[in-house]
Amino acid sequence: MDRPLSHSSFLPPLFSSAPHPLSPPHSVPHPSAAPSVNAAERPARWSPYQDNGGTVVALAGRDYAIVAADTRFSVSFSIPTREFTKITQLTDRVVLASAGMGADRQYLHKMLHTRLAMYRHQHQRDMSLPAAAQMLSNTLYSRRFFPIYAFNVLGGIDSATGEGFVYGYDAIGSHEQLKVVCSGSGQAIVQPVLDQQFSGRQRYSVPDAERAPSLTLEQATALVRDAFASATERDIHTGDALEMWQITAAGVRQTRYELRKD
Amino acid sequence: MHTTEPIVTGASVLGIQCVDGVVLGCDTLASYGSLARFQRVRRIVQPGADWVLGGGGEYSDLQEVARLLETMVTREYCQEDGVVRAPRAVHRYLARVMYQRRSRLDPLFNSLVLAGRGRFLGVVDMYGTAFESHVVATGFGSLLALPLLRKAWRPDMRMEEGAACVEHCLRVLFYRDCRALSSVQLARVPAEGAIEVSEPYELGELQWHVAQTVA
Amino acid sequence: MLRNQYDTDITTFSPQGRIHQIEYASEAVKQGSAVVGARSGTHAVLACVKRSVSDLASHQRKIFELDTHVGVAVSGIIADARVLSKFMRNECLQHRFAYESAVPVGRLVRHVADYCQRCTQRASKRPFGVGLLVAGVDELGPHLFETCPSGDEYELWAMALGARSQSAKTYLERHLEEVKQAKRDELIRLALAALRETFAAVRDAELTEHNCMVAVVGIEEPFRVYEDAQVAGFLEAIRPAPEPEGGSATGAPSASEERMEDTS
Amino acid sequence: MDALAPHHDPTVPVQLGTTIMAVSYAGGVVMAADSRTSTGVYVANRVSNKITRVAPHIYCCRSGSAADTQAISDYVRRYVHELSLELNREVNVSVAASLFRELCYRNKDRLTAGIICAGWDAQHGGQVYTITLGGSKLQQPFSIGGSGSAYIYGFCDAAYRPDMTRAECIDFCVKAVSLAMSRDGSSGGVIRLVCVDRDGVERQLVAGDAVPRAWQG
Amino acid sequence: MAGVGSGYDLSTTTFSPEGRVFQLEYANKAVELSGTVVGVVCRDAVVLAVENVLPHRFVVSGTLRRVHTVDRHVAIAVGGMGPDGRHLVARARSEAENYRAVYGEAIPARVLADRVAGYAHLYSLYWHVRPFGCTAVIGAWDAVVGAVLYAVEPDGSVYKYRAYAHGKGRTAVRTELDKVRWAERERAEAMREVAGVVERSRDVVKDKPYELEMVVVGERGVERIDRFTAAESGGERSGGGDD
Amino acid sequence: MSSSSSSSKGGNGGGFNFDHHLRNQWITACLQGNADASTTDPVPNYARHARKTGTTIAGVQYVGGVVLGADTRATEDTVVADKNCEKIHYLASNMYCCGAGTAADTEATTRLIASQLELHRQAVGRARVPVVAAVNMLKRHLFRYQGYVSAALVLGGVDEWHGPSLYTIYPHGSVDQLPYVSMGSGSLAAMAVFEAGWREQLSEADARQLVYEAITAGIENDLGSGSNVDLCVIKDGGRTVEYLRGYAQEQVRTYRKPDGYAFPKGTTAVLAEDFRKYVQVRKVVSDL
Repeated sequence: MDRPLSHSSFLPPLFSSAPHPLSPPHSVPHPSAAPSVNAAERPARWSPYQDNGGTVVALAGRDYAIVAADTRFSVSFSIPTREFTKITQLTDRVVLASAGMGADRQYLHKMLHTRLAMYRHQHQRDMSLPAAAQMLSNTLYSRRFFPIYAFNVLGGIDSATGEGFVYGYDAIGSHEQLKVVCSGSGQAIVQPVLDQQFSGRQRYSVPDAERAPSLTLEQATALVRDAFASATERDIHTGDALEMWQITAAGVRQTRYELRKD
Repeated sequence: MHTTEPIVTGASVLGIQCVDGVVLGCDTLASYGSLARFQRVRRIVQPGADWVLGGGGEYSDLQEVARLLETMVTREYCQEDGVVRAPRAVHRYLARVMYQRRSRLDPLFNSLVLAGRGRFLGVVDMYGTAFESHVVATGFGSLLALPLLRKAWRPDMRMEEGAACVEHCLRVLFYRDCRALSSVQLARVPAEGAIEVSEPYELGELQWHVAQTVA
Repeated sequence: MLRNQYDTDITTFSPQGRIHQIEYASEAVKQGSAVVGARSGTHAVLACVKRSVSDLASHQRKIFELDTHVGVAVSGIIADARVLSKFMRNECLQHRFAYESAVPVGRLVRHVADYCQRCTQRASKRPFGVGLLVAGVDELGPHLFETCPSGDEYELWAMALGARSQSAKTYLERHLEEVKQAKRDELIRLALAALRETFAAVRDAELTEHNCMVAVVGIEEPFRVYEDAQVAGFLEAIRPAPEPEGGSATGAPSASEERMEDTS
Repeated sequence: MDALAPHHDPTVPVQLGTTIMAVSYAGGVVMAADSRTSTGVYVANRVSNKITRVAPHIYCCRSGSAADTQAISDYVRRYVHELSLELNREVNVSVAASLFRELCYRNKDRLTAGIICAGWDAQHGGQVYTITLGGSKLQQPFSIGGSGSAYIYGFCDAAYRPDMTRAECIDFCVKAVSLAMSRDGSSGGVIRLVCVDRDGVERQLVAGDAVPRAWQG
Repeated sequence: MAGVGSGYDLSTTTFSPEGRVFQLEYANKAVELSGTVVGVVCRDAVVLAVENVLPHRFVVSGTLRRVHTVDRHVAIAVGGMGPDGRHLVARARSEAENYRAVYGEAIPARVLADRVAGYAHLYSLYWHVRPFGCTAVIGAWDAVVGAVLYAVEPDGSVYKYRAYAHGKGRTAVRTELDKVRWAERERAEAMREVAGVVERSRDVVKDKPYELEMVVVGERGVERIDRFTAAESGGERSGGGDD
Repeated sequence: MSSSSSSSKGGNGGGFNFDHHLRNQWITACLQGNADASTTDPVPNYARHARKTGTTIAGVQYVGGVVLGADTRATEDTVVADKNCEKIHYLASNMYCCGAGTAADTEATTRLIASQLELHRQAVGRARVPVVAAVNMLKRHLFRYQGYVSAALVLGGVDEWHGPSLYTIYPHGSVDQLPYVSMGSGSLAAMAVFEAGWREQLSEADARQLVYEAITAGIENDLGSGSNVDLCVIKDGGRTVEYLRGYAQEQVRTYRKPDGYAFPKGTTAVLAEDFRKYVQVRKVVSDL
């Protein structure tokens, strides 16, 4: 009864939902039939996805976490903008960075902020790091059959212990708690270096206990900056500027560094 | 409705942010394939008092977007509460609309540029990506005009300069984009004060003497 | 008791053109513990008395944050209030999702008032038995709104709802010009002083940090709720110079008879 | 590829390989169309009428799929009629054009229709609206459409003047359509004309053997 | 408290033996109880005015709303229950929006009035809903016929008017409205006179202070007249707002 | 079946290569009209990783000569393969040629034509050959390979017959002669700069500046182009060539970790140890 009448000017559908038996040929001079239109100008079949590139890194130490990303937004070989942030702060202790498709990650970030606000209203406090990590996974999995084309790394510090952790994700929500993770177009370039330098992988002779990350925040910052400078040298979709968020018990600090722009 | 391929299309839209406002420019052509079918078409519309929208891509979808925004503005007009939706809010709204449509696999085949009071300049593409920038060029313009706009842009640029710069880029597009025309439209959106959308006019100062250098 | 045949149904007009069910729903608002709202040129303030059903229960919260720029104080059936709060929170979130900006307070209120109206027009529903005081700030400045079970909404300088709110209203009416001019802390003081008036007739009861809540929102100041120790300072401000007419209260019924509605 | 095969094949849709046009002038509009309807290369109807009445003073020229455009114009005629009853007056030309646009746009993935909607109303006089494939609606002083139009853009751009009289408009239309018919294999037959102005509607016909012939060779 | 209908007046789906639907009449009573609403068609516009009675001193002046804009060229003044009016206005807005979306031009006033009336009528047909306790006075600028005024009553009936009044002061106001040839009045003149008519219909001693809300719908669209001072209205007293 | 799947990058150099078989299959399909270009990929997978010079190359003619310019980035897919490659190739003492496209194609083609030009010069016994000769040879060569030799060239030179001249040659063998030209993925950015800034009767300094700006526009706006600007100025009737390798270094690395990377002893695990006292090295002298 809220809508007892459909609007009198509303037009009913022309067709039943069944599709046309055949797709009719065009006798109106169809632009695609015009000889001057190069087939390459038109996408053969439109894809809802677009890769806008970029590299994201998260790493965590005993009392800090770092989340970093470049700011380049690229569409194939062009750069529509050099200032497109990939990072969003979820709570005082949790920061998210996403590479992949720009529109999808803007949507994802908004969705997460909405859910966080609901959580805050209901619980009168911020979501913890593991909860935020799980929620991100759930949000991604909710689009299991039309995935959000975003490759996320989540970093933060545990509100109880103050220890830093990061989480790495695939596009549909599989995730893992880690100490260091990289995603995006520069992943292949950056991840091995971080593995070696930060996690001490490959140092077979060193006992497990000593392989645990022992870098200070300053050392880790330098490592991340260097990793991005290197990725920019070799990955064409990474560059322009580096945004870095350091999360410690004192709060979050955001820093920006320039990168190559070519 | 599913636009699977654009049919009647508009080309690039350019925008530049100046110290005293924003300048938007585009040509007035709606092509039908390679046929320059509609040559005096407005691709800059001004549904609200505070902002203008420039669009390229499928023209029927652009009309749909314009209708959508007009509806939004009329609803606001009816509220009569003195609250005016900021250009930034309109921009974000457009992004949601475009994203929702692409997620239904029924995209609006457009690149949209929104310029508004308070020196606002933002882009939304057919996927729903939204960003703000000092300089903006969509379509073929992102390859041809964006380098020039980036090079010309200065933080202390004034709108006269900005308009000249946009005109200059439109000229280059006319030289080098098969789907561009020399009849153009410019919108001047001052940080404060009335927005001015020009009538379609012909680009002047075209340079053709290069032809004489070719044997 | 005097009954009439026109008062049992929300879809029935009385011969006088009244809808008794709506009026009865408005009575529910008066059963709740008192809430006070006031706004000046820069700020809007909400204050309320919290009740608890027993010493073993917690105090009932009556002020809710809806978004960073707006909040609500409620009087009446708290369960109904929660429905409306949730409705408004959703509105705020949806607006932020779509426009990345705060919803204008007036539109939020009109929206929820329209929602209330729909419940007064069909037999399968009943009106919401709750009155809301919505305080918020938007690009036009601070606002204070009241919504009623009928779907009416008013923009106000000050208002009090709930039990014995008349004395608070009298106080506010007398100080209306002060309210309009008030700075932040002065506005809080006036609101609390008005709230205190509702205790004037109650023996052994007074406004303490345990039974009251205050919320403030202002231009450049996000909505924030103060309670317990945080309101002590505000209460301090109204203590030294008690209003002569409100200072010495004498005998009155205990608060117990008014408890039911607020917690049902 | 048997040239004759298509007309035996019921799955080949009937097409209006067409030349249509409409021209507005101070007091009204003139519309013109060829009369060839084809299935494949077979002429299914050599004297068809592609200018369809929508309201007493509003007509549409149809190009594209015959079935689609007929269905659309049937719907629009009905909606326009309904509305005129509700309004108790004739509807404006732009309303009919908006209805065409609405149907073409909302069903763009299912329709092959290029329509020119033209007519006269008391409020705005003679008007021409083009509804393109895809569902854009554009008002123009004059419009040409259909497969034959590709061959006469140059002629029309050169010959059109905004200050033409009704007789000049008719002459312009006959010349333009005959030129298209002579070069477009999908256009041919006779030229049908519809003139709408304040006084009503007049239909004219230029028979196949009376169609003006320009240079051929 | 028994009403005149004595048993046949409890539901909108009940006829009385005389063939009356009392609930519709009672709904109309709600309008009669409320502040006066006036609409007149003058030469170049429609003037809509509502006597907004101030419930108390706390109301921020100028914020009481009983005249609502529906589209660029249409406004509706509500007599009776304000919230019901907003409901009807919401429907009118969506009708106007929908018409524009489909037909590409502004909704003609007659069509809008018919559709709003149809909607109101629907609420007088079923036991599980109640009629609207309000009248919608529709003032519009129509591209073809110019300024027009319609009023939709709680029972869903609609008529076109040259001048219309309802509410508390209806009797006095109607008498005064009858005396004026509104179609010959300019808008400024009409505005002044309407304000005066409302003012004079009031009981200076008994009636609560009020604000006069006035909206003019002309070729340029909907215009809200912010403040009508005593001097302009020609009345003895201006609206009761402060600040 | 192992032989048929072996590819040129395979480990043992022997065996057959069936690249052209795949290509021919695709061409056949195209000719029969049943290939959808978007689904049937003409390029074998591994060939896509061939080094491309997604490039900005450009040239401007001025009163006394021509200026050629190029960026120095070479990419393999989206990875930068070479940060400072050379894209301005020698053709003859009075002409140089910038190449865009597949690096191997541009290099091989220019080397081939360079040698043919030298033979031609010796055959006709002149100091210099005309630039048109090179243009003709290049277009014949590219046309013969129907675009499969993916070389897009900007050819500039000076000779005593025509003075300074500048050409672009497309991979399919078409030629344009213009006073300002650009090629490669960054050609639009470069051309925009030319269209905005070109005048008649440029001086050498202005021409250099213009080319420099055009290449820079490509470097900054096209992801396929990057690193440095190389210039080459040919003037003085073809007698003088200034090859300015590294004319400008536009973009440099912004950060380097100050303490570098130290790998402590033991970073690499020692799995087995085998010590020999000494090893005898025998030198083998080949007959070839």
